[in-house]
Amino acid sequence: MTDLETFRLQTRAWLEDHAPASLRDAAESRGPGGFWGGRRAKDAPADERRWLEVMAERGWTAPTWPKAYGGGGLSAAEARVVDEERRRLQMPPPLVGFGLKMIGPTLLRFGTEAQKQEHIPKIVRGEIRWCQGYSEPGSGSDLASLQTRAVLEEGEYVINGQKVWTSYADQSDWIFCLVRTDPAAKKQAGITFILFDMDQPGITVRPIPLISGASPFCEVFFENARARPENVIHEVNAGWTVAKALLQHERAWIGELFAGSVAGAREELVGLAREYLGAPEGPIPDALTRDAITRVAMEEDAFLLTLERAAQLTRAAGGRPGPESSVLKTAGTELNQERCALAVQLAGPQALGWEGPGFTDRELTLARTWLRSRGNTIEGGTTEIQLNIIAKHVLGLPD
Amino acid sequence: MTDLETFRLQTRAWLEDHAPASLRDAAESRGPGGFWGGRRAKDAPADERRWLEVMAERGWTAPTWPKAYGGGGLSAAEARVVDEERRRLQMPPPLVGFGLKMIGPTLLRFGTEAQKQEHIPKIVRGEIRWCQGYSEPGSGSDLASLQTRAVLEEGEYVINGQKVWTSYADQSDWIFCLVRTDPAAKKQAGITFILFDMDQPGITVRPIPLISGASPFCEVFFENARARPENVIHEVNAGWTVAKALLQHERAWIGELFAGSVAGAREELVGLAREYLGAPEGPIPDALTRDAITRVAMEEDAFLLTLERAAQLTRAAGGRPGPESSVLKTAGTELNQERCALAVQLAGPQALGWEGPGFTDRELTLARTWLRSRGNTIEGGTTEIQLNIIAKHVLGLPD
Amino acid sequence: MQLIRSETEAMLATSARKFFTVNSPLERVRALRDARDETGFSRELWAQMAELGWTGMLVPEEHEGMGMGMSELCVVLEEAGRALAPEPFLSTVLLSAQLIARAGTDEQKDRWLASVARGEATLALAHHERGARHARARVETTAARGEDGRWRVSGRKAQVEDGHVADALLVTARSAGAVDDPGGLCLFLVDREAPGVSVTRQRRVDERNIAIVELRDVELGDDALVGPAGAAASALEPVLDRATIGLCAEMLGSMTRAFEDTVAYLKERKQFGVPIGTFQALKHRAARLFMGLTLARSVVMAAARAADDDDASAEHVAAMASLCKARCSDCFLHVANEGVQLFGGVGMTDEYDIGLFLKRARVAEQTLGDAAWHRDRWARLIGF
Amino acid sequence: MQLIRSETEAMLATSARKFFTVNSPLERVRALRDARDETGFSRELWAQMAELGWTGMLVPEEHEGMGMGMSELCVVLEEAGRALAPEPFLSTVLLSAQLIARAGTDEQKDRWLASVARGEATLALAHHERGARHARARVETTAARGEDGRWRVSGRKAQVEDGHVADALLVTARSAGAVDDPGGLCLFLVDREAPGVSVTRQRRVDERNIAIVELRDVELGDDALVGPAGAAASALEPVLDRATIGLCAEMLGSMTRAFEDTVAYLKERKQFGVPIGTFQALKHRAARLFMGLTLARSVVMAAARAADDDDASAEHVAAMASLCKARCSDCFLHVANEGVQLFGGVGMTDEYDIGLFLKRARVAEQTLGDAAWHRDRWARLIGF
Repeated sequence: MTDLETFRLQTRAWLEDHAPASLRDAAESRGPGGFWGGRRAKDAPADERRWLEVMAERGWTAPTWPKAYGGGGLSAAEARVVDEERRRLQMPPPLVGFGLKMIGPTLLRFGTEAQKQEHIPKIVRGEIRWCQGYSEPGSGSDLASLQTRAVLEEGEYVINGQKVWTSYADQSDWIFCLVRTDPAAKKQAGITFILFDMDQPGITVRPIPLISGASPFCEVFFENARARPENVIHEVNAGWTVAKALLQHERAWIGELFAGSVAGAREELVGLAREYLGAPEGPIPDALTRDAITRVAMEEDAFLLTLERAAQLTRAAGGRPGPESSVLKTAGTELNQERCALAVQLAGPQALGWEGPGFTDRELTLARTWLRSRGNTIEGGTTEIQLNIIAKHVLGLPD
Repeated sequence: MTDLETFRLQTRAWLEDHAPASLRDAAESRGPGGFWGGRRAKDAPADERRWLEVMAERGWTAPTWPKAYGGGGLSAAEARVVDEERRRLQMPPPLVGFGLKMIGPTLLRFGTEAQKQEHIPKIVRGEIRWCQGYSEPGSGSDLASLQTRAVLEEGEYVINGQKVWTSYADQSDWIFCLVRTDPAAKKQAGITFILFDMDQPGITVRPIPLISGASPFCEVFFENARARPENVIHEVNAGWTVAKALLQHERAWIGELFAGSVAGAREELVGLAREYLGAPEGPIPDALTRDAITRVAMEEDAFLLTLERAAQLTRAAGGRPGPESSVLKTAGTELNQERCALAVQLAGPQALGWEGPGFTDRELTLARTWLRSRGNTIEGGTTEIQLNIIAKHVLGLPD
Repeated sequence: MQLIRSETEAMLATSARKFFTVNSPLERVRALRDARDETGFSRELWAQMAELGWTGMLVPEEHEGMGMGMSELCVVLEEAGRALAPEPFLSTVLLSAQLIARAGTDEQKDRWLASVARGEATLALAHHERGARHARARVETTAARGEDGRWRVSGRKAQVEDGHVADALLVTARSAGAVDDPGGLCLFLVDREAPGVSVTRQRRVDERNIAIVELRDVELGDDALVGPAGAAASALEPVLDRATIGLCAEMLGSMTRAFEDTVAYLKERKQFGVPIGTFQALKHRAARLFMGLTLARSVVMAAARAADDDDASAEHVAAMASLCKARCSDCFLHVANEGVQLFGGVGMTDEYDIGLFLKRARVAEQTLGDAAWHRDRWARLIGF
Repeated sequence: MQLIRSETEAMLATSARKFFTVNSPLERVRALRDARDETGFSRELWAQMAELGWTGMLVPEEHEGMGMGMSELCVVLEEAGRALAPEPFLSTVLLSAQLIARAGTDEQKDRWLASVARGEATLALAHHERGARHARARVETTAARGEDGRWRVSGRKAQVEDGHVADALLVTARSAGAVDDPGGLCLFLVDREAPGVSVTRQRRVDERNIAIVELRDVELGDDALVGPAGAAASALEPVLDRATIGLCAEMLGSMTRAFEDTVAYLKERKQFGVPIGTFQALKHRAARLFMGLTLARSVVMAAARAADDDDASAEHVAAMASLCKARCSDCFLHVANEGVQLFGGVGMTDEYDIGLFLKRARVAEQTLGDAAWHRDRWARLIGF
């Protein structure tokens, strides 16, 4: 038996002992993508908190991160085993969020030893929930034009300005934020990447109502908010380098997220067709509907294979996602849009409800999910920006 | 009975007397779009020449042009009647080509009295076949960058340079040509619109073999070719104004041409489906094929209605097509491409032949027509240029 | 066929544009939504539109109407569509009053048509049933004639536009035939307050007013029948086709407005120091949308003219309605999807208007047959 | 599943790229076409490829082959696709030799497999018939066993790849069953020079070599049967699926080359004083093509791996073949169409290469099932 096989058996046994039975089969059912942790999650269900605790104790919320910062210290192959065995038990991931997927990897790459020591263990344990302070009202696709100012006064940065599209800012503890520290410099050159606590008087957060009825994004207003200089990542005025690296992690993560929401599209769509077109089994009788489902389902398979291929390429290239992550982001989000639009189409007039009565709970999710999906190709860098990136950085087309 | 009804009865009687019976039902069968005339058409079939002659005698090759220049002097409504009655007899148009559709209308607008007297009667009578000297190897979409030089020497313009994509230059008698007369001026400002005879020693014409196997376009080389100054249209160095106006006639004409090739798409496609999918009558059994045909056929109807609406708008606006003609050009050419691609799809492997044996004559046209159709969105101003025009001149989007 | 507007139509368009601009900004639609307004539209505005003659455009002159055609009404509907006005044109003017005008008795006409033209009565067609999708004859509601000669109607209708306020409901019910059989359908005029009728308001993504109408042994006499028993399909078909054309005109207005707003945003929003409308990729997409709208306008205009042409066969009008609805459904969704994308983040917020058009696009697409249904039907009508 | 190349595969790709770049520029394909070359490919190059082991990659080692898998062969096919090389990989290596290897007798294997591996013999599968479109069992050619125990085969095959030069033909014929019945098909090894066989060269738009094969009472013994009479479908199905995957690898190479040439042209061609690749609308379209190619590469790689996986069911390999062919058919046509458009006028000329790819895209799309056929089949295999 290889070491890896032994590791698998041990992992399996350990997971079977420690995974709360109440969470099995629950995979995607609670919260978007899983448990997000943080200071405000104290009232989360006990089983979710327990699951986080046992996994975090071994560092298995971040299995490949160094043990020195609370990570699991596993090899990529071992981490895969942990993941596979967890899925075998149909357990949700113990922790998800911007800490693990964005600021954590960024700190490991750009942070000082002290910064790693301070922040990473709390990320691993899900103690701090992070949000991302990037976009501003005047700086969407043109991110580098951002205007939020940070001025060093008496040993602290004093921050004034406004961020927008800050996901879950209303539920987050800390923010990683792009601020302008040198207004005189060329726009990319005057930006600093800094971390600070959201729980302070100078910060106001307002959720933004979306067309889908939900409000996952917020406006964040800074009025003399404070940040410590030791929480500047990389160097002052060199934040753009950090910001770009982090964006590649973001895009790769969005790809993964859509793998989650996209996987099973086929079953969902076929199920809707069987229900609403009245074909309990066998080939779906309406050839056009069947073809529409087939196209989405084939796209799903191709996308999932591409995601896996990209992961293998990234591993082979030393772990950092490249500009090709823009392909994943674009393909994944557009696929999700097609899936959602087709689901609405399949349920026909019954997919048009906003509230009851006359629509089932399931039906009521269809239009809202479809409406929400339209934002997928905007958030996390618009499709237009992704295509620019591919054209410039992958194909080398001139500016 | 209204005057117009009287005119219709007279026209009908006259056409029945004068339209060669041998051409009836022949509508589209000879040459692309009809009879192109010109000095080299002396060997054309006698019935085609006769049909041209009798129609030209009344000016009905150009029914709305002034009688003073050989035109028919008819109102738009009367011209419509002539057209409808001709179609009722299933007669082809007596004459088609660049003279009637492009340089003629341009001369009527920009030409001097002498120029109109010299050229228009010959156009009406189909004596001179015209070609269009616009594009150059380095100046395609960026037409205004053209380099062909014309220098006034001893009372004549001496022309040196090269044109490309000159349709039917090898069969044409005269050319309307854009030449650079002031190399120092800003690029649009140094261009002159001039006419000259192709039958002279300084001109070499080489047909360009296309992927479809045909060679409708030519390269034209000028080595000290000669033109008379009295054949400058509008003013020296003001040719760009003329050129642009003519392009709108061209686009509108291309729209009409595609109306011709597109009309009947439905019957053709349904026929192919019945033959190759084996469904002699009733609904076409393959729902996907039927839907594909339906989409093209509905697009055809929408396009033809739009063409008619555009013609009515143009008439209401005083007769000059506007930048909206770019919509017609783009929609018509893309529709033709879809039609040709679907025809190939319907005939399946039997549409793949280049020559016999093993393919019927009809089958052998399918792939070549499809290949040729790919050029539709390039010639006459690429789709990209048309979209630029719509964005700028119709929607007013900034440069 | 004249495919451009007559002078009268152009004048009508101008005055309708002005009317809706002044009286029906999009804030009005939001306010009705956010207040969960019980009526869901403005009776005052409806009365003003009646004064302008719009509610009675299709009503014959002998019933106080204008006796005009679809072409004129479509001009008004297009402007209503620009404003996303929720007034009951579809339910009352296009569907119910037309059914009564075509198939009703003199008494029924006298009772309702002038009242509709005056903007007093609103009516609703209770026809759609859950699960029917777009099938026009998928009716399970039953109409049984008892030994007393009275009808008893039972069933459940869903997404009945303006059913919550209609003074009377036009209810389809089956007296014979299997579930998808066009034969055997009856059309009854039912008072909304009649015993056995219960109406429940529904909420749809576009906030247009719809309701569930339940009928439990609703007792009706022959005087409630609109047209002969069992023959309702022959009245329904042409009315549904004309209503489809009217809906398309409304959609055309909505998508044109959504497009114009998007183009305006492209000129105004700056990124990288320039208006985003300078970016060629966005320009080309805007130009494509314009092309789509241009073709859509042609078919809507042609369909309205066909509906007004006494020489046009019912099949021709039906084909034109399908040509138009298939295209408008696809085009409106395309315009709205692209609109949200080009607005970017703010396009996803409830605060901006483009999302209202996106929601309306989806509902309109599903109303009176979706694009796939109309393409299939068109091909059938054409004969392949 | 490993979705990236192994080191061996990467090395193989490098040497194959070099081989085709040196020996098979596109001028070679044009020269064969313009000279109306009788063979239509290069026997010398084929012999060199055999020396490199490529013709015998799938042939078992006991027959002088390499005994390697589809993954390795697909690496070579991709490079052949970049060069539009007309050598008989599909006819001989992917189809005929594989049928013999799977279903043939020891004598047949001894006679042909080593000869194929050595690059000496070429073979052709005479299966397609006019009008069959993509139906795999649409065979009207008959095989009747006479009282003398001998078979007599009659029929007409069309678009037989490399049929004009094949040393032997693998002919499908029906001994029983109705025209679309997979049961009742036989597979015969027929000498191209046998009495009753006549072969006529055909010309296709892509100039790949095809022929009509007519069989008139061709007399054959049982020793000509490849596999049991009536059971040919069970040998054909897996071989056609694997050949489809191989064809997709070739298509992937072709479309990647067409795309790269297009991107190079965008960088080089200037209009308005700048390279046209600076125009954002064109950039976005190029990026879209790259996305399509990225996804196509993933499925081709995965399908080749599935074909090499002994644990994979026949249905799984079939589904992967269809996943791959549907995508590659659409993607190649899209890349080629866009390529011609982005090249502009010169893209339409015979002088430029992009047109060669456009023609090949159309033929490849129609070979071994078009996209619609594969989508339908994939859904059937998946179960809906």
